[in-house]
Amino acid sequence: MENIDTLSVLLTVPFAGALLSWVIPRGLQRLYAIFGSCVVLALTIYETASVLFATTASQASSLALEQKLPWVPELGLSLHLRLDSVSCWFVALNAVVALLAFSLRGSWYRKNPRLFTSLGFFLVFALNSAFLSANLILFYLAYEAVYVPIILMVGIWGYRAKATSVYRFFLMSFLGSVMMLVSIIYLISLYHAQTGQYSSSLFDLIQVTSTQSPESLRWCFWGFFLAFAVKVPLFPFHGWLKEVYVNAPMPVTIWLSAILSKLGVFGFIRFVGPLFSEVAQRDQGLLLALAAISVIYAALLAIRSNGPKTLLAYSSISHLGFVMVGVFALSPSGNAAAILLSVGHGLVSSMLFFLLHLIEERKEALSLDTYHGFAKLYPTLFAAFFVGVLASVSLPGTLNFAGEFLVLLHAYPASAFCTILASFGVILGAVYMLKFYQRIGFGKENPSAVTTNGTAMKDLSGYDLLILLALVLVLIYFGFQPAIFLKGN
Amino acid sequence: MVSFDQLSVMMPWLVLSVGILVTMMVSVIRVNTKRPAQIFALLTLAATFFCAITNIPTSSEIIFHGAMEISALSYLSIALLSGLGIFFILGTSRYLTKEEIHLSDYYHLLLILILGASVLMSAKDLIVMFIALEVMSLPAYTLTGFRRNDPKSNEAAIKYYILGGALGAIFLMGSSFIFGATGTTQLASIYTWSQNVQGDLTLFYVGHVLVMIAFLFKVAAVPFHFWKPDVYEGAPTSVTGIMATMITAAAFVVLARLIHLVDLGNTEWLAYAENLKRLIRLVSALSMIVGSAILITQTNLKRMLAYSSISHTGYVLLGLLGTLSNPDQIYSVWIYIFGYSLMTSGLFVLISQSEPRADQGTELIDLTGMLKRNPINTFFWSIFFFSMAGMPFTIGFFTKYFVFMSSMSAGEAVYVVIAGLCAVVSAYAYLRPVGLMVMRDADPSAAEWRASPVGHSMVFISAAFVIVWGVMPNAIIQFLKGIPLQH
Amino acid sequence: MTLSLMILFPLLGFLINGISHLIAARNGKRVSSEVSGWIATLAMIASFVVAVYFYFGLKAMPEDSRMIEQTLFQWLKLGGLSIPFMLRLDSLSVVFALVITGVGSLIHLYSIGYMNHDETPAKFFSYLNFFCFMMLNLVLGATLPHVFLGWEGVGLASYLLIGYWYADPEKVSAGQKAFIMNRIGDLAFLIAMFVAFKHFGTLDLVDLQKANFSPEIATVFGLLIFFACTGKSAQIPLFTWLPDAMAGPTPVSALIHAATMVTSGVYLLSRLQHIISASNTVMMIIAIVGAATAFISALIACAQSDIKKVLAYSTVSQLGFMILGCGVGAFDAAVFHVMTHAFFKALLFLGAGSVIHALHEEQNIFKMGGLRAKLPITSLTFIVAWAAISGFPPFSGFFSKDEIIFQSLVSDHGNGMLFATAVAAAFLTAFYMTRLVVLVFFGQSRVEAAVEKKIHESPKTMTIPLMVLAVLAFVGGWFGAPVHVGGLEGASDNHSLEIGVMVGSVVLALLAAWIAYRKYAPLKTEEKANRFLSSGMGIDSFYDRVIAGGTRGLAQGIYRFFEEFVVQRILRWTSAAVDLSGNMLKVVQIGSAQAYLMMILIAVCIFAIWFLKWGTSLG
Amino acid sequence: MTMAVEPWMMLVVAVVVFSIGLMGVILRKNLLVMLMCIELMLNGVNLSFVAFSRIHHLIDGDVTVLFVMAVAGAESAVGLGLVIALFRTLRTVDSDQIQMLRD
Repeated sequence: MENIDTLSVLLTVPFAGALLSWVIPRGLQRLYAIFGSCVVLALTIYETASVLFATTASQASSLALEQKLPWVPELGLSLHLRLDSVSCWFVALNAVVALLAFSLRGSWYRKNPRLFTSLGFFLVFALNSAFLSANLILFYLAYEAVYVPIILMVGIWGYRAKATSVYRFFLMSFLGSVMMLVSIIYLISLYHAQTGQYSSSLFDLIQVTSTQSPESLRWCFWGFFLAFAVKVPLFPFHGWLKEVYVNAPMPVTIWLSAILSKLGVFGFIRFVGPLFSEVAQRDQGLLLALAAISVIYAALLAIRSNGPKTLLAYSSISHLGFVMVGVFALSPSGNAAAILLSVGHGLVSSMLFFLLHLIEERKEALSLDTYHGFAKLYPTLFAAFFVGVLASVSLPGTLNFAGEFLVLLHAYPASAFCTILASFGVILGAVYMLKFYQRIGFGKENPSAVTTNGTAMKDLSGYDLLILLALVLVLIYFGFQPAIFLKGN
Repeated sequence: MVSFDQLSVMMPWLVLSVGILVTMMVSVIRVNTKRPAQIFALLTLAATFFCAITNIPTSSEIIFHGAMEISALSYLSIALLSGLGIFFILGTSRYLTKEEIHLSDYYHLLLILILGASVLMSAKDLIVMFIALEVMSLPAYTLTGFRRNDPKSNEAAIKYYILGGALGAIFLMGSSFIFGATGTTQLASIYTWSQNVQGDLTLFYVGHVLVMIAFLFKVAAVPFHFWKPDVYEGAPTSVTGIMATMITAAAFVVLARLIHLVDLGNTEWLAYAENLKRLIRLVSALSMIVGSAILITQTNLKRMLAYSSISHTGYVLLGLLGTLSNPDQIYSVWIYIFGYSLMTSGLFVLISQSEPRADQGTELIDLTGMLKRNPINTFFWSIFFFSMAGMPFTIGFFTKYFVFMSSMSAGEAVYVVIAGLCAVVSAYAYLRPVGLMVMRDADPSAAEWRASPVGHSMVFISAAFVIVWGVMPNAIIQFLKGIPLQH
Repeated sequence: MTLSLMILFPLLGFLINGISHLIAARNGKRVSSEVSGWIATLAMIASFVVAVYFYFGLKAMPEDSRMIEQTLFQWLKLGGLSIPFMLRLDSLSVVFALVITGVGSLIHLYSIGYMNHDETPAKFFSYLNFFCFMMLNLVLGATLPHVFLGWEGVGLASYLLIGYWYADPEKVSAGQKAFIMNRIGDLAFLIAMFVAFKHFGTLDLVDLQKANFSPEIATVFGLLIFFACTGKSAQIPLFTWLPDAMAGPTPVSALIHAATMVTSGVYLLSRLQHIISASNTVMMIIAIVGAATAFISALIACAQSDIKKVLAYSTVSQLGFMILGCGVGAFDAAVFHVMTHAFFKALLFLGAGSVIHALHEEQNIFKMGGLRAKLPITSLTFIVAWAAISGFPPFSGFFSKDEIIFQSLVSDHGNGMLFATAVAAAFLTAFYMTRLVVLVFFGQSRVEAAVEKKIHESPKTMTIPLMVLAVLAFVGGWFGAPVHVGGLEGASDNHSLEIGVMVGSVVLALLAAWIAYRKYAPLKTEEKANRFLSSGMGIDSFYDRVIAGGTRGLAQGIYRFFEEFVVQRILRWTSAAVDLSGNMLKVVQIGSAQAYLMMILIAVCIFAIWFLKWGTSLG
Repeated sequence: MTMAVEPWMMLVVAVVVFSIGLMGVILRKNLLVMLMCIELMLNGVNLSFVAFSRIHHLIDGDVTVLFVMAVAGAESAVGLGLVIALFRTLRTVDSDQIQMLRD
């Protein structure tokens, strides 16, 4: 197949980027990072396009590019990459988010910039390999490898309570993923018992689980569940989230909210669904309830939270709750809608954090202690900001509405009660997002701001404007043309 | 009647022994200059290493009327030991000079220790085991006390000696019971005896348990672990490293042998096998839990690593537990021992490069702000700690993976879960130092870390191995998979 | 010529004005009210022309097949659901389309003059265009999601326009209130769509008419839809946002909060009448809510002192009439009243705007009076509107309102109770409107001397729309409901009764007017308003305390008693427990070799006992 | 008349001697005495080896004893060395005094 090397490009290029950053001069790191992520983005778009608009019949039927290289046969570990209508969206999101995260200016480009860029590209590499892997051990390896850059980035460039927050984050996630590893090993040993050799390929293990009785797989399912529920995070497992979001440097916050959470969603869709279909079916009520609760719970916390970063953190949980409602509908269309919504959420949350960083930059430049009437000072910035807010409250015509509407519509037959409960998040979301926007943008503009307006930072720079404009167009265009995300369903 | 071809298969051991003699003489002739001893020791080890690594036998051979068995395992083990010996001598030479223990005796004692350990790994007779054990232990006691002016060092030596001596005696008592029950001390003949037994076996059971206890003590499995933290802390760092790697490895190989002393597949022994499993489960779970729980309370690096090695002992026992059901899983244990020695050796050489403040050079605090002061070292430290925690793309992941697999295929899911939980707890302990290194800024009083170029390169080499074999472990796995557990 | 042009022009206007505003603001400049205003107005007029064109197009078609469709593209398509982005014009939506574009154009024109002192007129006009775009989507959308798009879009537009002067926190919070309360209704709409998709299997408005369903489902669906309407059309219980919405510029109040947006509830009900009228429960509830709203808000209107507040409550009351019309099945009459109301209420608001403009933002009717001479055009047109809303023949309001009142008596959903309430509401309407007119234009002036001198009639751009609307408000009712939109006609053959009702209501209106004139013409000073009534019967503060406060309390409670007390604490305790266990296990490490040996011995003994007792017995 | 010494009696003695030694190591406070007790344990072992080789009529046990004696000698030599070194720094051979390394 000609796509053998083209797929692994998605891994090799970011990795090369991580190494290359050490020979780039410190001053050029930001440019280098932006350029590199643009390259990754271009490659991703090419790959995604070649999947979605496949020409050859074989691909068109499955909508997938596959590539399999042996790695460690004793583990049944093979470099089994698969880019299909599920994974391509997460890979694409990963590339976009990387571009956004790298574009921010800040302490990370002043203190150890090389290390930052390198870690960033390593993160992109790890995430890509997680999203592409159709092999559980490979997935686990990538899943774990993601922690390392996150821990180091928060540790080095984070703020006040970084230590405790990052330990908490790591321990909860690691607990989850170790339980997942145990479950994976269990499945592999089952496969070994049946066939006499080792394999951790998803499709082989699906064969195994289909023959097992749901009871015997139950604890195994919860092992996976724990890992992904912590990652998303789902309602009772969100304890780590707020502290990390608040104390992490903004690029890491973007990565966490926009893409690491999707790691959990992806895990549910790609692995848990196929492996444990019956098991999940049994506990569907509970799962949907958890998802619905996390929508409402997080939204309420967001309403009472003060401090923009905290608010956005909780809103992130709330929206991911919607995504999980779609996932736990346990139907193909539910999954498709969930993917659509998670792309939307990824774009919107990264956009909002991005904007928040720009606003905080200006706030520092004005040396203000509170936000006031910034909308008047920075019209274009706040125009973009407002579009972000609208998308986040999933106003019809935005990508998020398409996602949220389809999610709820297809979850409704599964459980009317949970769906309606979750729908209340629509109101609460409007409450806190408007409060958020108005507190920053509206009201009398700060006198000191007005006086120092001349010296203070100007409205959006050309580059930021370009990026935000692109995001806005994407959000609205695909809000009316979401079909491409649902392709293959 | 010993024939010469038997001697020829003993070649690495002979080389080593000759080397020991030469080094001794050198140290007798040139007492006040240290270099020659070091050089001769290095030469000896290098010779042994190549002699072993170049002609690894495919078949195994019983020599000296069943006293020893020379197999790929024994060649590999002596190669590993001499390799580690070279590694430690080069890596810690600066430390030895600094601590004024750069004496000729240090080197030939080290060589003797290596000889004992290597013989122990291929001993097939309980008595030979005892002798090899003592040949290994006596230099270890002495080396522990090598910082003669440091009371801690002496105390550690005495404790190690007393406990070691007592447990040695217990081992011997056990083997005498076994001798009483079976009429032989040779493992092979005990195995054949076990295939058709009759009568009361209590005497044997007691003997077997005593024998195993002695080696559970050597590998410091809970509740026989008490000596380890104290000795690790008191001993010179280089010696601690040697103990952590060589002695532990040797002890584990023997433990594996002793656990499989009898034919557990045989119907006569099924009940006993059950109890044996129960014992190993208990000890392994205890080691993992106690080790990792105390691990996170430690503030001294060496002591911390002592507890970490206790928890690692738990994981290896998990692998052994798996082998009780299907012995071909033994390679998980080999892999673990191998990988563990690799990362531990690197860590101890790194520790030995600390330039201490007043008297405490190995406190956790000394790592503070390492990223600023010494980014390269930070990188190495992180690699080793992440490997200890079992992060992917380091050897540490695969070691854990295989022991989990081994016991999972024996149906011990619960204990694998326990192991997982302990792995999480200890991961926190390994993460903390990394956090200290990157998160805080250096306080001026923190210790300096510098090493000779050789020391640095040693660290680099082991780190490279940790990563390389962490990414592509195929060669190692293939090789170690071929090594069965002979009877 | 295609339907899409109708929504295209406002969209273009929105984009042009919006972008030009952003570019200007970025460079600290300002687009003049004339330029942006005329762009927006022309866009609306063009769209109006299109609407008229298609109106005659429909007229040309046979009575039963009056429908024009245009599919622009596929919107949502997943798992059995297929939502095209389709515009559909039929005899119902064309009425609304005409009103929106027609009245809309006039109000745009009016705004040019009204906003000429504003800082950012381009922004204002882009919002206005955006509103019209969304409103047209609402009435032209062929599927429920498409209607929902418009439904929420107009809500957004009204949020933006109410809070247009966002430097003032009052106005901002008024906008927020409007948006949130609309959202509450929208939630019901959303759930209604889920129900529809599950039980009817389609979301297309035409297919829904064909769908077959059980009465229970019809009840559930109807109630949800109606609840959505109470949000948008400001009915009990969700009406309190509309009076606050007067914080926005007056043209906005005229366009959004009088003529168009608030009537979309009526549109939705008459659009889905097939399902709704299938359930008597729903019809009854709708009728009762409508009547109650009409009466209560009319009552409150009598006690308001702010000219716009009076008109706001009067709007709520008139919407009550329309909803009542739907509730008794007189969808024709309801839509008819929508149209006439659009004319005279827009006229009233614009007139009020003109007055306020003249008095430099004075809105208290007790600080006015005797303006008849100074503002001839404004006062004349205002009086026309007064006649229309009070229901004096031959003004437009008379026909539509009487139709509803009559139906509330005779239709088989109607009854005496509803009729009585409606009549009472009509009486009150005449009363408070007369009160308003008298206080503003008659009697002697109570205006401050400073302002007195500067009073002047408004510019042409403002007065022309007034005059046009006056004409419409006068003749608007002569031709009956413009098109037959279905719905059952009660015993309308009973002409004697109909005449009786007409005469009776006219007499009552005259009576009310006379009372009001006698009471307020001689008034010199501010009257003591009934606090209870003037504060909107305290419903507002009640909501604020119970619902908003409740949510806040719930959030706080959850934070205190779950997030902090359980989630965070569990994490802290776990780490503490592990730490503690470590320290406890450490105590055996007492440092004495002999003790260690002893412990090993004890451990061995324990093992031995354990195995002898519980171990598998050997041999 | 003399009573024949049965092998099992020797075995009992062996175990007793061994236990005395063990207890001595655990209980006595003087390091030198503890060294002696370790020797005692080894002697107990020797005795049991001899007894068993007598039972089985094998020579192996007796041979083993020689090895053990040799090793024991070496061991005690090392032990004494360590004690002396310790005494040099701490000026004591009391086992209660050497508990610096703990926790």
